[in-house]
Amino acid sequence: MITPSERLSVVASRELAGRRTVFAGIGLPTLAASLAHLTVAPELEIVYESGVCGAHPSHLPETIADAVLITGAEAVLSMPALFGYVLQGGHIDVGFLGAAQIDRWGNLNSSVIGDWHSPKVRLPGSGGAMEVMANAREVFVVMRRHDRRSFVDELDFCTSPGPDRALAEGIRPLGAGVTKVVTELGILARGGVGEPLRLVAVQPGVTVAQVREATGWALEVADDVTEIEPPTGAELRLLREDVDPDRVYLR
Amino acid sequence: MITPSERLSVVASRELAGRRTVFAGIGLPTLAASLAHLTVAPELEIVYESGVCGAHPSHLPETIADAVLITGAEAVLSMPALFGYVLQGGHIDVGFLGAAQIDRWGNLNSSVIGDWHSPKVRLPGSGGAMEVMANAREVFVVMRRHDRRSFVDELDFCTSPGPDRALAEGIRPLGAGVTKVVTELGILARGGVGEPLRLVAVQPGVTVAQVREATGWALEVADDVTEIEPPTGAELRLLREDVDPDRVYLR
Amino acid sequence: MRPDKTTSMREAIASFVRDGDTVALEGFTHLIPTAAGHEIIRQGRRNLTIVRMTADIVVDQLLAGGCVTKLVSSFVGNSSAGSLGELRRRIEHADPEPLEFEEYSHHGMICRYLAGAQRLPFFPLRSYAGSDLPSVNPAIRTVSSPYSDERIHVVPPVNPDVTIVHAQRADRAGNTQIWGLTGVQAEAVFAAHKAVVVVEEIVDDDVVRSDPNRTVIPAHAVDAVVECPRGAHPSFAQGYYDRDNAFYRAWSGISRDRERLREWMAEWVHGTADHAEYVAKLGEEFWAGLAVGEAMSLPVNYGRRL
Amino acid sequence: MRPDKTTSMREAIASFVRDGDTVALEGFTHLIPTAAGHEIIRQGRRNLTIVRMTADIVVDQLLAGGCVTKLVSSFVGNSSAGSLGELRRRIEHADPEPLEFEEYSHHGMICRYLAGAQRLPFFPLRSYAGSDLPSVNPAIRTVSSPYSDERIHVVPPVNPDVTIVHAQRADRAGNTQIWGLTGVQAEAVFAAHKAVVVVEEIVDDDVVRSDPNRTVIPAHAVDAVVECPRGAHPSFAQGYYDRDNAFYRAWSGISRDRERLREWMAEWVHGTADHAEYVAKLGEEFWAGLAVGEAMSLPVNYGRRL
Repeated sequence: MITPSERLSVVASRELAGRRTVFAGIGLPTLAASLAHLTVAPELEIVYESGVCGAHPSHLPETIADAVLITGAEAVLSMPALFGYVLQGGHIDVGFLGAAQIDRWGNLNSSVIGDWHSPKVRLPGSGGAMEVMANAREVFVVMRRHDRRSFVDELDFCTSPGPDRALAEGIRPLGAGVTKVVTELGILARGGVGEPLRLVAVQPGVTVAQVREATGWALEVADDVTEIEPPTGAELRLLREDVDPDRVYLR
Repeated sequence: MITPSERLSVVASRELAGRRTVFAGIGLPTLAASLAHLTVAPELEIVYESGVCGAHPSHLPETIADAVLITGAEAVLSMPALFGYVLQGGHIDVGFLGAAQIDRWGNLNSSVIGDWHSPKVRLPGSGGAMEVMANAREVFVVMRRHDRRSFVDELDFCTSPGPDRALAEGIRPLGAGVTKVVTELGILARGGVGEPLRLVAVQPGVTVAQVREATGWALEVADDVTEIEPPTGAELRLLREDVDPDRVYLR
Repeated sequence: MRPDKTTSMREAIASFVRDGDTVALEGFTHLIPTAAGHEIIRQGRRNLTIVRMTADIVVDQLLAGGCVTKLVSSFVGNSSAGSLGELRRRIEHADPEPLEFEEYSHHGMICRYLAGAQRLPFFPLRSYAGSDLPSVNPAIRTVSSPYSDERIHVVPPVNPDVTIVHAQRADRAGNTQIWGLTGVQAEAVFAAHKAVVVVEEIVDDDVVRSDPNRTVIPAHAVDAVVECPRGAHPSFAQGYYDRDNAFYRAWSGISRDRERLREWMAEWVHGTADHAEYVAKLGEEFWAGLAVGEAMSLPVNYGRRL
Repeated sequence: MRPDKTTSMREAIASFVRDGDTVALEGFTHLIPTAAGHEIIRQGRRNLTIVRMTADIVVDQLLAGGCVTKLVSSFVGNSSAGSLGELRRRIEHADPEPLEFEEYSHHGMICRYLAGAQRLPFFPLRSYAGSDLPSVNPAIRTVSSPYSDERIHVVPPVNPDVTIVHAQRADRAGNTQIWGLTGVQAEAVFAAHKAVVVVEEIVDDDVVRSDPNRTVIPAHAVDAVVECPRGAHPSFAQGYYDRDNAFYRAWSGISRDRERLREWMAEWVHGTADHAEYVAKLGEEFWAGLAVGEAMSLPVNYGRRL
């Protein structure tokens, strides 16, 4: 029995093949990056928003600032250095972001549902998400839920804009914006500026029609939609025995 | 027998009464500040351009970055922090500067003698002098030599401008610029913007006419020029026994 | 003679936080100045503008204490553990009153502190292009580069009336040493008109001076030093005690229910005379659960002239 | 598996410094990368632009070695010990050829590195108003604040092809630890396309990881690590060896006399195969004179989850 968390972590980990630096939050992104480090990206370094580089945690961290990330780390940077030199300086290959809403261009909303001035739901806001979007070479989004409330035709508020929106203002960001969205239904991908997200792969047993139905815009579909390879025994073993043996996130 | 270095150090030290932070180079400024710390400014902290705050050197330092300034110091800051937060941030009460040339407004030249493009003498340049001038509350200049080559009607090049020159460009600096010039002949002083340096005190045995003669511009003289009190026995004892017992700078 | 700036928490808050002030509280997950926040609530400060990158539990408590008119922040949430009930009521329903909210991103807040610390009129950063945030925050503007046809966004400086940070240790003059995550504490202190440093322990000058590179905030930037052990709970102090993750998880439930929140505040903030009482009330068994073991840094040689 | 970036000085210079490159060499009095400068001379690099805040002895040597066409700097002098003979001949008399000189103040140089490290199109600072420097350096410009009628000077970013710094120690992946004066080394490294770190010693990962706050430059910003003990001579390495003040004083005399300078270069740079030979040539007695005693930092506890 493979859980959705296991499936998402494994699928996301494969997308990190050969990458060197990843900016990750806690939860599925950390699981994916840690698994990739053991499989497809042996030189991968996870950089945390809190300032930790090259962590060697004794326990699976509960926050991006967990004390176990600090003890034994290779470097701890101040926030001006982390955001200024590392992130804005262009040292991050892949940033992981989550969001309440995503649109077809990979623009993200993590601020409000409803109107900003009198929101129905006040969400946490940008944090460093806007900076990850603007400065990482590309951004991966892992969303447990794939439905029309999250995959929307129009965002209630654009917190973290992809490069298309930035360019419309005459400003060129460093990265390509969101290039991969991994969900319980499949993988959406886009190459960069001017391209919308397209369905490129489905989870085993999921149909293209189902994904379209769960998406709030007219989803484009790649010519050669593949079925995602299920997690291998080796991947699952590493994930369960080495990455998260206490099943903190693999619930 | 009191040496010129001793006299200049003692006179400059008295001007630091009640000050809290001083930005000092090595040599007479350090002697003056160290003596003031033992006499008129017990809370005085010397901040060095190299990044050292609250040094407790085992030996008299030979440079502003001497290893003995670091060991046992209270803080060592990076240069962006020192120049950005401490100096430009406005935390320095008095900065000490030297120069090859000074004019009546306290503008300083430490760049070239002659034309910048093909100088007769290439001097070291600004270093941090320009920043000390712009950001310290006031600046003291200690000049061994008081003559028309150094006290000039017009600078060959203005490296570190006082506030009058900055204001002429429409930019208001934080500090008052040079407020005291201590030389072998006496003390020149100015209150701030719009005021030229005036002779306010002479060393014992020096006449006003002598100082005017040694100054390259028509030197204004205060109504009540005083004679500088000679160094007291206590001041000399502290200077010779505690501040520079090996007579590194008290030559 | 270095000045002695040590004082009690009560005295520090009474002297440096006045009604209507702009108060920055920094500490990114690590070393959050919670005890100082509680003392502000006990002393009944009103109409404060709170500046804090991650507005989390301590901000929700200050809101519940009726201390805050305006919030300047880049993240309003209870870490990844849930919501801030009082904050959401204030913003979503103006209940019991509206909350003015000036919103930035993390790097935007960092740059505001950097500009404030360096006495700059603005600070440029490569964020905000294409975001809706500038449309609801007119302080986010653009400047044209004089070197190309490029435009870049800028934020204005922030210069709090007072910044309060928590740290592991300081000497009596205010030389403050932090290890582990150092966040934006130095910049927030340098940006402020006055600065209060709360520490786990005040140490001898020799301890600080054995390792001057560990001093993140030099004495001349500090106005008061308060010794307040465990003053960062429920956050953590690297090497002193661990994070109280259970309390973070509990906070969503406490703060969601207005009555439960009122009771919590009455018992734990208004019902304790000071942080020492709060610590004692939690009990030694509780603190044993947050205890950490040893992982000592290897010493380095600063050298001595022979 | 962290990548192993260790290499020899010869290999590092051959790989990362090409004719015509812009090369930043930083280290403010402390940890000056002299050995790297000598290897650049030995390998006969030409038409370099050297970026260095304090252009001192190593720059005079690079000039004498015929490596440099342009200098970007904020201080051209032999510390407080006198003049740089070759530099003055180049600037005052175009002898043996002109030297292009782009001049800033210290903070101007720092801000250029800050802009470079942060990928900013410019960096503002409160210097230059009323100075003659902008009249001879058109790169120093002004920007108007969008928040007031204020104007402020700005400098452009510098992004060296390669930055070379010296440090006390690093691990094989490039995590670099510096104590004592840390200067502008981190910013100079982050601003560069490639970075070479020269260290007194390469240490085990565990040494670095016992104190992550001591890491001034993280591995991902470093391309090569070179172990070169005493490579900062005549400057010093805090805790390793003291400054050779006698050599600083001697340099004014050496460099003032063109023939004596040529002989010095022939003997000490071209006449040594590498820095190990230079060190050996100075002799153990010499090094004993620069030896330092112990002044160890007190360890701090990073904590371990129980």
